[in-house]
Amino acid sequence: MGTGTENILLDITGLSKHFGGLRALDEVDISCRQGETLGIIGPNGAGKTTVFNVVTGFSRPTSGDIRFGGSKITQKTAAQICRLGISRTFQGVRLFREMTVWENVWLGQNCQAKYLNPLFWSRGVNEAALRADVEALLNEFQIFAKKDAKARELSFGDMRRLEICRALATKPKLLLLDEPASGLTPVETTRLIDDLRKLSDAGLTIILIEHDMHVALGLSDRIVVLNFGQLLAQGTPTEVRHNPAVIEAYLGKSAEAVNA
Amino acid sequence: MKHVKTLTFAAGVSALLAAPAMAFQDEGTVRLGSTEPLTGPGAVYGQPTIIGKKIAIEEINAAGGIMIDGKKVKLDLFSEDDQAKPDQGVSIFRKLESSDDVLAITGTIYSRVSETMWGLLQKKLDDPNDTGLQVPAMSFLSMKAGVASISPWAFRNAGVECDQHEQLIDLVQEANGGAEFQSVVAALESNEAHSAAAWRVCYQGSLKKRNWDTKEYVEWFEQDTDFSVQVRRIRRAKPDLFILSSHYQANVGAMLEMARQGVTPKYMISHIGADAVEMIDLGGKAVEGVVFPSTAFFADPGVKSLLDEYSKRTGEWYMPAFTYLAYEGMYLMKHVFETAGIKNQPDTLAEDRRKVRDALASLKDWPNPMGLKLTMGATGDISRPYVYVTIKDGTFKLWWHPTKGYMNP
Amino acid sequence: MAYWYTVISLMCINTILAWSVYSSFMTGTVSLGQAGFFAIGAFASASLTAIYGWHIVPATMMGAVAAAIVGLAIAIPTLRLKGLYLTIATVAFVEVIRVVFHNIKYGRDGEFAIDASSADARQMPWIGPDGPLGFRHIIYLTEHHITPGEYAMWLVLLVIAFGVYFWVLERSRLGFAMRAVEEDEIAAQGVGLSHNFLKVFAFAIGAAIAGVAGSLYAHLLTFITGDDFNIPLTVMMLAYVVIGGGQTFWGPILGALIFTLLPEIARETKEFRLELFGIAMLATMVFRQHGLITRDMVRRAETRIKTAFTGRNTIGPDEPGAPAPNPTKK
Amino acid sequence: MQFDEFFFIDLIQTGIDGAMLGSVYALMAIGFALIWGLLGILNLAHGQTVAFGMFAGLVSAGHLKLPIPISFACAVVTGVLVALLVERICYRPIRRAHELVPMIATLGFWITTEEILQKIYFHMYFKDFMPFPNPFTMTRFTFGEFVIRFDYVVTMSVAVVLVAALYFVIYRSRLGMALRMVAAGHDIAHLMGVNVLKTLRSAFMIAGAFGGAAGYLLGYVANMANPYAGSMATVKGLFTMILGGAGSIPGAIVGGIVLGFTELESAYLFSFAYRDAIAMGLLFLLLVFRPQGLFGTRVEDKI
Repeated sequence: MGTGTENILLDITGLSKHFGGLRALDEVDISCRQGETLGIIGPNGAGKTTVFNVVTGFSRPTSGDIRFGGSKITQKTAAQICRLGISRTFQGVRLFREMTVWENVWLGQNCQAKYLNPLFWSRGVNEAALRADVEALLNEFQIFAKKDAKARELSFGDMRRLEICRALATKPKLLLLDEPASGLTPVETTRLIDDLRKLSDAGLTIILIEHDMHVALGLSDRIVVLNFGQLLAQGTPTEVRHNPAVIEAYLGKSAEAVNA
Repeated sequence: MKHVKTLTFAAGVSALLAAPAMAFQDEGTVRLGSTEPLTGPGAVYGQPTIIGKKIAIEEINAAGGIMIDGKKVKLDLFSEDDQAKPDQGVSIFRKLESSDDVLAITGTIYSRVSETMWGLLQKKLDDPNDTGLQVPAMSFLSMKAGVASISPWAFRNAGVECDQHEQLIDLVQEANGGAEFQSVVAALESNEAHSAAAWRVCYQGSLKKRNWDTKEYVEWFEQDTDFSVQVRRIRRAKPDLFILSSHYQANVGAMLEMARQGVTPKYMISHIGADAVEMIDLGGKAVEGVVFPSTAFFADPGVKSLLDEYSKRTGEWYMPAFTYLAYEGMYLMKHVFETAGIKNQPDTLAEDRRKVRDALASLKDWPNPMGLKLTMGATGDISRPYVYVTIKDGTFKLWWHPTKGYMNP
Repeated sequence: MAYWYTVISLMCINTILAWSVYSSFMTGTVSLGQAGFFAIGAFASASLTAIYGWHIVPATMMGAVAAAIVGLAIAIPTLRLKGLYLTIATVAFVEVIRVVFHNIKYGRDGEFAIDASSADARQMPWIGPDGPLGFRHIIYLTEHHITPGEYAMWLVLLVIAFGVYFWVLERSRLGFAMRAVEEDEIAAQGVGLSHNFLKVFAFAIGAAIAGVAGSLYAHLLTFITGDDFNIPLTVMMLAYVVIGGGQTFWGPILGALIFTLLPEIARETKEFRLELFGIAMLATMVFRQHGLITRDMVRRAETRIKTAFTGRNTIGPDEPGAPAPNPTKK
Repeated sequence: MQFDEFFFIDLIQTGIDGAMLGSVYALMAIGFALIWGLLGILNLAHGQTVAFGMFAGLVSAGHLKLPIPISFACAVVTGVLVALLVERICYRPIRRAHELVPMIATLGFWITTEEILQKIYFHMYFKDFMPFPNPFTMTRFTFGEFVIRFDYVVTMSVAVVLVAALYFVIYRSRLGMALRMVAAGHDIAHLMGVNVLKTLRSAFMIAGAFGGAAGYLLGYVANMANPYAGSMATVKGLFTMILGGAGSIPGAIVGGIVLGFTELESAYLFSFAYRDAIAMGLLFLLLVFRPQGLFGTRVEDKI
């Protein structure tokens, strides 16, 4: 595959996470190159979300090593990791529901605004430019018209897009998307795929967990398959699609369904 | 419509703000402030007090009122409810002082609230640098040691607590044949300020004076329901003199536990907190033998008419001493108002207050309704003869009387 | 008039107390520990003015600092606690503080105007906390000729200052960050907000504000004991916030004002004052779950004021007179 | 503390007394635990079921001279009625609101009813501490060096019987199944065909019954009835519940015994004055190091 180690952005080696007796992750190695879109698929309970939680610092790994841009981030807190440039969305949408759409995205910019330096307003930070950025992002995701609505008043599809918008406001180097297409209508899914492809084309590295095979296989440059906390297979979408172990794991679905 | 409402509200507020200012000599009244806890947990003390005050005022007014500046005027009581809360007390004290323009303020019951109220008073008389309030204030209970010495404007008629304990310990020793006690045990209800003060200031002082050591010392809380640990330690000390610096609620619980464990000290003495009918109601046989000081024993012939009136109004056979003290206090105020030479006009209020204070401070040999002569002490406390009461055969009995000596030793 | 000045002073103190609860409330931390910080502020600053003769302003600041330091010491170990567990831990803290102040004794001998030769008064000239006997003789105000009116004015100014702080805070990134932590701690971490830092910061500021209120209270009352700072008091402070509305800083003001004024105005109904108080509390919660003042109300009012000043009529849901969006939550 | 020949005897005796005292705390805490476990709210009005139960016991046994079992039943029924009132006023209309809203509403209920009860006492008796009928005040059992109060034995046995009955209800009846389902989640229980509101009302009734019983027993043990028992019960019951693990019924029982034990032993071993501070300090440390209480289960955040 000609992987150059020099442009590996995220490098997970020997990652394990145990909850009591349950091995949610067991010696998993995943790496992600700069600019690539990596898909993580696997049946329910395969440990996909756990990978995200461990990478973004929401839970501590039992063992293993995570390197981001060459430096170790295993012991850092979620907020620190976000400031280093990893931003994520959540499986169930997590927005600040009582705030407006605009405020949600505006809050996402705190990595640049340094809200405590000095205490209330940020010296050396161009608030006007940040505000313009917010509006640009909202425009890009076509929710500018609803900027004064409360987040809880949005439709589900808009909520998903707002969450991605907010994640992008932190100016991430790596974007982790946890099932971005679940619960969306086909029209919304198509629009989402377009948006994500635009981001990917602009050079953003994306890792996404996806249940929907169309989205996962359509968007990803490379696919990692997890099963029962272990790495089952990885490769290009085509390779993975024809991997017998993967078909075996998705036994509930027929091989044709997967291939379709 | 909305504006009308706003206007009505504003009118109401301004009516509240503009306190009535015209009710002095010309209206035929003299104003006396009064504050008690009339609701909440303190009401059990406040209600008997206000009843005592009201009985006295009705008697005084029925007899024509008070002679001030050559004219008979009625005594008008401005009564407030402080709920035994210090912050309420402070605003009420200010209200009575500045909005109601009363001549003097009587109350309140709880030492804790009295101390807060009186903290606002002037500390040094005639000191232009001291801008504290200048209004005579008198409490009919607030037993905590030293409260009245907080200001020259503050007075009490409940007596000097330390004197009571000093005398009681002497009497107990005398009853014991003058012999020294082998084992003195003390118990303190440590979360109650009056009890703590009584212990720290009075009992400890008296014990030190006699070079007595306590063989055992325990503490409990007012709301405790289990006294087994403390009583076990008391039992081990085999006390012959047991000092309870505690109120009836804890006294009863502790003494029941003592009865259960078979602890029977030869002498048990308590402070005035034991002066409550609940001692007998709740304690039954267990509290028999405890001796405590009282200022006015309810069965004394001198308070017979008051007791009858009190029983008529409340249906109680027992009257606490502080009802009498409140009753007496009203007559004391009448006496002071009549002799101070006040004008009782709105523009002479400040002078009148000063005159009332001076009259109170120089009170000498005033015959109270019981016929005893009272004199004001230097700290603002009236020292008075005390009687000592014991519980025997399911009722309160006099234990020692200043003129009759030991009665039920 | 002095009476109303005292009522105004108490109103200001209660408002500041309500804000001290509100400060950590903004990050979703429901603290019932404010009575403890209130006590620390009261005892610390009163000690400085009464025992050591400090000026009231630095003494109040030191009280606030002491309360904030203890606040940090409480907040950091209890960070892991969630929701009402944290609340209970802070209640336990109040009990500990109350008992400590009930038993502590330090200070100096003083002298009183009255001849204190009688046995009864022999312990009186003690300036400083004296165990269950309390801390009396905090007479800074009368010593320095500060009348109730002046004191009330200073307190009103202080309330305005704290109001400006909260007004600015609620419009700053920091305030929004705190709100974000309140709404969704995990999402807040997800956008790089350090929830632990924000919570501890807000808690310590709340403790410092309670310390300031404690200093003001001690000097107003001239006499304090450890028993004043008990659990009912701390619950009342929380009630001001919840009843007034915990979404904006206006709510705690209203709550404190109503519940300080209600007993004064309802004095005529003397006997049933406490019942009225309880029923008012109950009714507010049943009929207005978000408290009397909600954020939407404040926003609408702001828009209306803006419109009135600029003379411009905005079109849309914020238009004055337009039916309000239904504020029901969940 | 004195280290003498009685030290160990007193240490053990204090422990026994503390555990016995704790059984009353446990009864008070069970009502809290039940409501928290099922609804996730702090029912500050629960203490009022205790106060009213005590009052019902006082009136029925002290005035009407009813036999003890009947007056006990009166106390329990009163507790249930008060709890139903709390449910109707302070919970039902606001059950979807933030958890603080019912808490403050119950606080309002607490203040109002305590004041009303105080007025009732005052108008009936002109005082607020009344003797609670207890013919066995002085009865004690002696085992060698150790003594046990008869009324504590009664209290403990009643507590054991009540807890056994509660367990029977929870694990052996239809209502219990419904309760367990509701505890797992209101929406799920609703989908499974459980009438959630009705079940919650039953939970309030059970809590009220425990409150009423605790009120009767508290009066019985302390020999007195007073209108402020509710405040004391609320504070002690709350701490007990947290100590044992919020929402856990075995936790409430063990927590009560531990709290009673700690209070008396710290009074015995260390200091009377700092007794409460020691108990509360321990509670604080417990919360810091084991936030879920003694018996609670740790819930991980779901992301």
